[in-house]
Amino acid sequence: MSHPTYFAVTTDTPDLNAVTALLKQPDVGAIITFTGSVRGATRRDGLPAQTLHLEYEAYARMAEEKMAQIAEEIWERWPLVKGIAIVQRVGTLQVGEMTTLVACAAGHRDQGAFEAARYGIDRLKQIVPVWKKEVGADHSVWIEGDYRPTSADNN
Amino acid sequence: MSHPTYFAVTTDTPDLNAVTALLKQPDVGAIITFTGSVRGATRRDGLPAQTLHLEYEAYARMAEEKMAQIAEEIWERWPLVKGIAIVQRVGTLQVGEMTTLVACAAGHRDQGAFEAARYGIDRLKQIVPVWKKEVGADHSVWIEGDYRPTSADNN
Amino acid sequence: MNLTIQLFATLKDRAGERHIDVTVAEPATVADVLNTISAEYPALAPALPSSLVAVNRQFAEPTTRVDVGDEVALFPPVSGG
Amino acid sequence: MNLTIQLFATLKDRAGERHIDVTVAEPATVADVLNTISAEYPALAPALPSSLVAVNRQFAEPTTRVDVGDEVALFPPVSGG
Repeated sequence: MSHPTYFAVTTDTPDLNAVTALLKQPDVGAIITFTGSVRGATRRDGLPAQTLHLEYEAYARMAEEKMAQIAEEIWERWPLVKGIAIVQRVGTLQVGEMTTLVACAAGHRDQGAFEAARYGIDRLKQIVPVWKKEVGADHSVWIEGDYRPTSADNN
Repeated sequence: MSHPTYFAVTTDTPDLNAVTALLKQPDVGAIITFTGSVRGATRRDGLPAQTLHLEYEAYARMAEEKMAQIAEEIWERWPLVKGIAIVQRVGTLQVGEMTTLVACAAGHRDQGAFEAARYGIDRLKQIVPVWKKEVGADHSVWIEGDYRPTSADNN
Repeated sequence: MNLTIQLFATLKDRAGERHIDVTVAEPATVADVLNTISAEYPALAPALPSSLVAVNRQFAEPTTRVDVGDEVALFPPVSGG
Repeated sequence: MNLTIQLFATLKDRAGERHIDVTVAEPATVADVLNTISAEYPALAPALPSSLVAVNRQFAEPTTRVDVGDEVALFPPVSGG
């Protein structure tokens, strides 16, 4: 594959204009970008009633390799998808801040880029080694993931 | 509805960071953004072999009203979608330049925002009065739309 | 009544103008307006069957009524995005 | 052989350290490594059944072989995004 890619674990806010520009090629006519951000109110039992902020931690080197693997999985499923960007922020993130980004480019909007972006964020939450802690006024709680990757989730 | 909205017909390049920021609210956790851009190579008969640039023209006031109508249609179909932005660029656009943007916000990624963004761009291409002309080296061709809106396409 | 018809895209190119003026008897429908345009603007006539009409920025049918002061526009099926 | 095990999230908090060192006999599997950790780091033992192991940044099974110089990490199911 020679499509443009960008995989990053970073403490910086992703610049959507710059990420989109990275995926531009003359034959790209559509880019779908998912961005996730920190929500202000949580509802789950055992967690602080009001999230003050989140702290994200990553196994950065493995995370970036798994992002590249997700891109390969996307190209296998949607061969018309071209450039792919996947970004995970780490560190202290306040309500409203962007936490993650998945962008997929294609020639046209009907060539799988919507489905690919959706697959990308779903898959990121399964196999990219990142963990978040909700930090409330008086205590913190690590969020529990519910997917157990096996060796079948390797490339 | 009191969700944030942004509907624009503009000659300026949309700033994805700014548009995304407009849709941010404390209960927004996911934003899906579709961006369309000018492709370099065209394949249709009768058109210049190589697009030099496109010229977009809009019936701006009706276009912005139809964008607002599309947002209403989205909220009817995906009631959990929150803020919506729809932007159409007009004027002379070169290969690679962004032509259109549809962004939908929601609490979570599984609340219809992917489907809503897809619906938004499909619907924009049906009912928002904008026309484009491909300008080649020696002649220009207006692109023909293939959807005939009726009064059923009004709000 | 006098109506100003806004033209876009191929219709504007055919007419060589951004808008044209027509006079139609009241009460008028979109079909009446189109018949008048067809007779008075031969350059536009061939394009009218495939064109769309908007009245007050809503898509209109041949039977849609047109009143004094209405905003009327004539254009081909849209091709933006 | 000596192995350095990287710890993340709850595992790091339990151990109070970013990595621990263990010594296991060769040839070793992930199960052997986990048994050694369980015996030598009581604070980590309760969390091991629900934890994941990566060897050279790939998800490992109990039967996965671990060799000298391998990069081994121990962490809970992921919760990023």
